[in-house]
Amino acid sequence: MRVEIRATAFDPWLEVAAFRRDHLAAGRIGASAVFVGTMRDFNEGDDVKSMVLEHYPGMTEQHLETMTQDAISKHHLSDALVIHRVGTILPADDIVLVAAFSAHRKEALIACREMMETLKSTAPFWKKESLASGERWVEKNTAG
Amino acid sequence: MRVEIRATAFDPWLEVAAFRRDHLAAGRIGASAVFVGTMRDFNEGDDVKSMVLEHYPGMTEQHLETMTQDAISKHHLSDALVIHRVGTILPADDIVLVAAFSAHRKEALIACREMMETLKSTAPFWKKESLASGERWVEKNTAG
Amino acid sequence: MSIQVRFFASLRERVGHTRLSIESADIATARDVWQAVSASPLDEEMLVAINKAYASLDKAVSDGDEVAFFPPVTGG
Amino acid sequence: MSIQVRFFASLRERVGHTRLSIESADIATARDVWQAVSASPLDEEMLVAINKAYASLDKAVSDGDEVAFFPPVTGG
Repeated sequence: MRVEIRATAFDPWLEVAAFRRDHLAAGRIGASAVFVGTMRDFNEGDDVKSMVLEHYPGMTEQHLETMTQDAISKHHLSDALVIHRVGTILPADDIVLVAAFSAHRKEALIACREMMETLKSTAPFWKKESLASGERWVEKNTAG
Repeated sequence: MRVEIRATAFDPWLEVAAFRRDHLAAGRIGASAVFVGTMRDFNEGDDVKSMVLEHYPGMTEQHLETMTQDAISKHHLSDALVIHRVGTILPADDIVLVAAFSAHRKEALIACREMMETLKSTAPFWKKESLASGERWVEKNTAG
Repeated sequence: MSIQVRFFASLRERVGHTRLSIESADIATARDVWQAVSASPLDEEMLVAINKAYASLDKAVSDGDEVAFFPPVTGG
Repeated sequence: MSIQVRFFASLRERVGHTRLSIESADIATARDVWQAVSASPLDEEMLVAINKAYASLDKAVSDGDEVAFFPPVTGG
């Protein structure tokens, strides 16, 4: 299991490739389900120039680690990887990566989606957007 | 939309990165949902040494293209990518990549899973495994 | 009527042919095509495609059609 | 009783503090902590964590605890 909070840009596809190579025994996994969330240059009808992502150091990591460990146990995953950006983020930057690895496809697909929903609804992160007209806090995440 | 049948090994993570870079407008997509199916070195309790994947040239491509186009329309995806190996495959080789891209996460996650289920249950591919004891056709895919 | 017949995977091995070409005036449906190439009935779970699209055994075939028979698919 | 209080995101801006340290004998629950730092009631949708784990407003706090208040989360 790996959970990481990043203050700098990352390439989610390189991360997944490296994680599979370094942490998963070749030939043992049949399924990799990956979700990547990326910053859009629009939200709720407005152009967004940049964003600041705040978190609760200590609580956020602990929360994501428990979530990931629970998903591995519940779905009998081979392993799982979560990376989340914080700090100043620009449009087209990747914000979050959730990857689940298992022998069969069902478990990885369900776990990946469940982890994303848990992360969106409960992980302590907050977004503040910069628009042409000023700044605004994102009020609430949409349902998945 | 891109659908490809490959007779040689491919790196699914490089393919996704290249597709996003070349086919998707930066800042317009918020969600990438990706599934990768990989050859295991075991199946139904037996060690598998290699596998041959047969397809129906013409029908398989057409089937995958219709499936992908339908998913894009139904789920309002920004775009989608499907790559599938054929020919001789070794354990740890990636067999299939299905990727769905959308503005919001729900659509990409649902479309990726639906495309995988459609592909597994209806796309004309057949697997023949090589075991220590000889060859066998895989009889049926498991439900997703 | 001239029909191109194709077989895939385990069914190809069992029939012993990859392709056959049949000529007959007595063929109306995909089921007739199967009966023209095999003495045994087609297993229930086998699949049929006419001109590279899934079809039922009772679907009508036309002169020049390609009719394929194959087992349940196992890709992905 | 000594409590470390933290605020995040829009609530941090509204309260005007990132951290506060309070000392009081009259504090039993997280709700008491909020009342010790603000005159207005805590909005219903606001969230509470005690020692970096989610808790209800009525959960008891102990000497030395860290109590955090923040709005609905918007990560991912």
